Amino acid sequence: MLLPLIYLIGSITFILGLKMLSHPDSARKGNLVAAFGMTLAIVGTIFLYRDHSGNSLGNYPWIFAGLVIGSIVGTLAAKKVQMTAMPEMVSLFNGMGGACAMLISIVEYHHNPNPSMGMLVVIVLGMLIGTVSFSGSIIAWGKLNGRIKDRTIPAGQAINFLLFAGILTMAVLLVFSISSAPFLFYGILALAALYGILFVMPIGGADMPVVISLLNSFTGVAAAFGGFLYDNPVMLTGGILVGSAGTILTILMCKAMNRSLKNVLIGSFGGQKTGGSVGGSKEQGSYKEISLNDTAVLMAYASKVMIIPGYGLAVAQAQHACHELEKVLEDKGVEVSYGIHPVAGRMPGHMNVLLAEADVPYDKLKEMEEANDQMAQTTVVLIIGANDVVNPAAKEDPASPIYGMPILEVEKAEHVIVNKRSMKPGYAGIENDLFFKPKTSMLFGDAKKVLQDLVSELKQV
Amino acid sequence: MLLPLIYLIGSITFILGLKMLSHPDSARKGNLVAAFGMTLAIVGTIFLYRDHSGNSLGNYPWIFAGLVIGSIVGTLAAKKVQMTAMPEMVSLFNGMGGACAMLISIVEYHHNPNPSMGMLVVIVLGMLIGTVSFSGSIIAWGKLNGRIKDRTIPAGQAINFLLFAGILTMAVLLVFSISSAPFLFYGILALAALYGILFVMPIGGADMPVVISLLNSFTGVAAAFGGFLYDNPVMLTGGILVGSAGTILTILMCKAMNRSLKNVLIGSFGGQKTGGSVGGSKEQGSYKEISLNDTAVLMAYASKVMIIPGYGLAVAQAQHACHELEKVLEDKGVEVSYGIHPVAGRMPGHMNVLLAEADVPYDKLKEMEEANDQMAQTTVVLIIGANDVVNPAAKEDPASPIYGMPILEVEKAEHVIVNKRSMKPGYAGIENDLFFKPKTSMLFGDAKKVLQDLVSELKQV
Amino acid sequence: MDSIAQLFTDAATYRLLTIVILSIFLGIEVISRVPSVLHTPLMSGANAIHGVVIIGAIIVMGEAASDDYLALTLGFLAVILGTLNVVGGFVVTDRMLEMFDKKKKRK
Amino acid sequence: MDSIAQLFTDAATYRLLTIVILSIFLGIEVISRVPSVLHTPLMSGANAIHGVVIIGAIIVMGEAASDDYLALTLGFLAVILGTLNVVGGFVVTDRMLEMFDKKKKRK
Ligand SMILES: NC(=O)c1ccc[n+]([C@@H]2O[C@H](COP(=O)([O-])OP(=O)(O)OC[C@H]3O[C@@H](n4cnc5c(N)ncnc54)[C@H](OP(=O)(O)O)[C@@H]3O)[C@@H](O)[C@H]2O)c1
Ligand SMILES: NC(=O)c1ccc[n+]([C@@H]2O[C@H](COP(=O)([O-])OP(=O)(O)OC[C@H]3O[C@@H](n4cnc5c(N)ncnc54)[C@H](OP(=O)(O)O)[C@@H]3O)[C@@H](O)[C@H]2O)c1
Repeated sequence: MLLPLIYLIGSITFILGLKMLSHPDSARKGNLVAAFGMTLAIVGTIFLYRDHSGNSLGNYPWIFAGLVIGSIVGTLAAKKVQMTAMPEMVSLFNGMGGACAMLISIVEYHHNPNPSMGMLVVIVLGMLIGTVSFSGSIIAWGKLNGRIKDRTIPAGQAINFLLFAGILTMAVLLVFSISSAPFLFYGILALAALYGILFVMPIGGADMPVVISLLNSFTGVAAAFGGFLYDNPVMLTGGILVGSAGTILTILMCKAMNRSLKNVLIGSFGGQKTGGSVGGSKEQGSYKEISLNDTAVLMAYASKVMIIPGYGLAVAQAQHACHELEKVLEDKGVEVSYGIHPVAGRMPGHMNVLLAEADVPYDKLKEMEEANDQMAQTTVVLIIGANDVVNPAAKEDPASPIYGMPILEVEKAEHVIVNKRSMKPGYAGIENDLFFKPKTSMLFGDAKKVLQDLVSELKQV
Repeated sequence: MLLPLIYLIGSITFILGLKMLSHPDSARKGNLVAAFGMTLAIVGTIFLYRDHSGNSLGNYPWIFAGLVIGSIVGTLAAKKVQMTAMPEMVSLFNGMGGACAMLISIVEYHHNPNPSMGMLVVIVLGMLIGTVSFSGSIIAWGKLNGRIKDRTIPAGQAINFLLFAGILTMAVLLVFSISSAPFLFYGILALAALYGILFVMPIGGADMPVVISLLNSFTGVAAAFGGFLYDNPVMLTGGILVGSAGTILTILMCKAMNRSLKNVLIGSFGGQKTGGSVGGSKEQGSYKEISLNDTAVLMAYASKVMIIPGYGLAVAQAQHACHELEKVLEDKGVEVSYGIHPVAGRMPGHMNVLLAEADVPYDKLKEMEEANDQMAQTTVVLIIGANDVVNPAAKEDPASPIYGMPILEVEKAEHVIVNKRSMKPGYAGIENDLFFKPKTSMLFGDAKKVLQDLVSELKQV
Repeated sequence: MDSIAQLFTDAATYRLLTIVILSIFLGIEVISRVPSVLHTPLMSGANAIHGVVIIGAIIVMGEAASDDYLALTLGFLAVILGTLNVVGGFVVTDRMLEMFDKKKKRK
Repeated sequence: MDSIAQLFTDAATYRLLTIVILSIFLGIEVISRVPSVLHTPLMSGANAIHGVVIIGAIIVMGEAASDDYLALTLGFLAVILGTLNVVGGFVVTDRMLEMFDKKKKRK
């Protein structure tokens, strides 16, 4: 009975792994612990699994081929992916897991022509949830990398409801063996795939990480159904752990954006975009531009500069140029810090990760509250490719879709300089009054280019 | 299959109960939730349990008689017990649980003349741990209510080690069926009982709550072995939950006293008492007394008074008199607050519970850090029946057994008045230099009497 | 009872062990952030919960043959003691927590 | 596989359900205090863990008869996809966390 012991160890590593992953000091080790347990469980299954007649597994060449192909492709994809594209990568991998659960259910459905009701429930639910997770994740992936655009589906909620009802009806017919036609099974599969697509399609790109986290917990539940199917405790604990942890994580992520899950799923940013631009159509004042040279002078003689990075910095891959700027300023005796908003960028911790990549010292990164406290003593705030996270509408305009989100209160500083490429809105798709405030000057251009130019200007000041 | 469902619900209520018990807002409800689940599990077992041949349980009159007797006695005891005696009550109840586990194992041992090894292990371990928990808890109970005095056992550790070795040898003989003589079984029982006694005997009364918490988790483990024995999931989860939660709680309690578990169990206060009194034999200065009248005047004209309650307040049941004093002072425009040390009294939260009983408003109770911050602005500190928690040796004398424990730093205040009955030491059994400091005045007498007198004096000022 | 014979040889054991491990972790997680004022009530509440051993006592009692005086006597005693643990435990915990409640009402 | 026939009628189910319930609580408890910078790596790590579904794929594949082309093809695909999920998941998580590590070293 070595295999059950291995599975037990596997379950323990998953718990420990998740536990360690939620503390900064142990996170990386936690990931390795879970990976170790997973390897153990996989190797154990391959060599020690016995079916009820005591036969070991066959088809080793196929199994190993699959493992090797998957490992190589997975490793390469994971290693090559850009920092900014990581969330979409996670979504893709998540979809693979969902598809895997779906395929298993399909095969088991065909292998059991006369299944018991309990078994049928487990197979159908595993397939259903796996499929939704699969198709939803693929859409999320496509939206995040820009292949698929936001699209509000007319009467989307009604359609989703119909789909849901259809799935339920077919599932009941199938499970209570009122009809056992395979087309019911595949019908459920098709509707589930469609449901996943329509479910994710209208959700704004800014909310994608939340949706991915939700789909993540779906796949966990699908994996747990596999655990029921094979009476396998490690699949069960692993799947359920992820299912419940993923759900909590989804809620936590919503909270960090100050939104409710319902709000994300139904009243998505995508749908409200129109509302936002209506708000934007009200006559804005005019904005003023500032030249590179003036910016350089202003900063060189400032006592304290705070840099506020946003998604644009990540897109432009300007983190190294940013660090360069910081060093030049410090050489001139200017105190430089970074104001990090929790949801700046496209994933939580995005800015931290990005700036760490450029070796920016950790103690220069100020979290939102601290940054806001220091704002009044700051001479120049330089906003690089950030938009929503400094939008005063979040505090002032109850009609705004981002109303209630805490923001970096840059207006408390003496001067505000905003670098972006145009007057286009950010992810929430809404206008930003900040740009039209008297204190604010715009410094247009690609973040990387602007920062590099700024550095050379500064060296001449 | 209703019973397994009931057991599942029982397990869930235990988890929820523990979870809710660890938050102040939900604690009371949590206790009720767990009690509900327990009732369900008990009633379910009585009526729905079937043995392997499908027979239901018999001997209903006996079962109900036992339940009724236990309920009545338990309720009365729990309702009548004084606030200060609650920890010893908990210890007694804990011992009952341990004894219950022990008795079950004895009966099962006799019912299974040819048990498998696995079964024997479960029976013997359940009996062993239950017995240790039982005898240890009874000693802890006796020590807390003063029936049993602290006693250092000469060569105690060596004896404990021998006992341990004896138990182990006999258990191995029994389990591997090298000998199956019942005297082995009862020999283990006897040694386990002795071990429990000797284990708890030398530990200082001040550390008793920690020991009770430890024995508590022992009983949990013993109950879990019962779960193995009857293949019963609710006994298993309930027992293990308590076993692990109790262990953590033990560690947390040690931390609150700034000691390690090892330190509590081996280098107990009891053993160090001599060390303490040696320290005390060094020539102390003299102390000065203060009259009731002077105290009243001093307090009436103070701007801020802080009352520091300790074990003596609880013993004297002076909480109402204390609240009276507070009201009289406030009427005179004096600001009154209470400085609450986390381990003042004999159980964590003892002072909070006690003062709450006298309806002292919650916002007047300051936790240690806050109290220490306010100390410098305080005119008079009135210490009522507290000793160790204000002993400066904890900060100054590395040789002191309480060295390292954070204390209430009363010396920062203008005047310190100490009420106790004599110059005798407190629970840790060590002298308190504070009493001999120039700032300190002693106000001897029973706390309740002194406070009542103080109130009448104050009314005349 | 005979299920125990196989207890240490079959997969069911490992399922029980999984339950044990999960419960251990859960116990640790649930308790690890309890404020110190709640230590005693929590200890007391946990004390009541391990009184679940009463279920074993009830089974012993209920399965005892009417001439098995050992089982009858010890079982009866076990039921009483177990009930004491459960009932006394919950009641005393409730009393402790009542104090906290009172406190809050007047806040 | 035939164990499933009884799955919803016997006590083993309830033992599995106990595991499920305990895991749910544990998942909630373990995660509920994670700082927001760790949200993404945690999500990614959890994503890798549910790749444990690969075990099902291996079993399907390994039990497929050599003329059962449906099982062979779908099983093979499932093994590849599952491996992608597991390996890619852990590697990408490690890469994310590496950034945090670097950050700490220079603190
Ligand atoms: N962090 C998370 O966990 C997370 C997750 C999901 C959603 N979100 C959402 O994402 C948004 C994050 O706010 P944010 O302020 O960081 O970003 P943002 O509001 O999306 O704004 C980014 C700005 O960067 C500019 N930009 C783009 N490329 C640039 C380049 N190459 N050089 C210079 N500027 C460039 C864009 O303006 P131009 O086009 O004019 O240049 C754009 O306005 C919030 O709405 C948040 O709710 C965050
Ligand atoms: N709270 C917990 O969780 C906990 C648990 C275990 C141990 N402990 C330990 O208990 C101690 C608590 O410290 P503490 O300062 O509260 O108490 P303490 O150090 O035990 O001192 C209590 C003092 O009260 C006096 N006293 C007794 N009866 C009195 C009465 N009727 N009227 C007036 N005074 C009376 C005694 O002096 P006289 O005899 O001269 O009157 C004694 O010195 C610490 O050592 C702590 O580690 C606490």
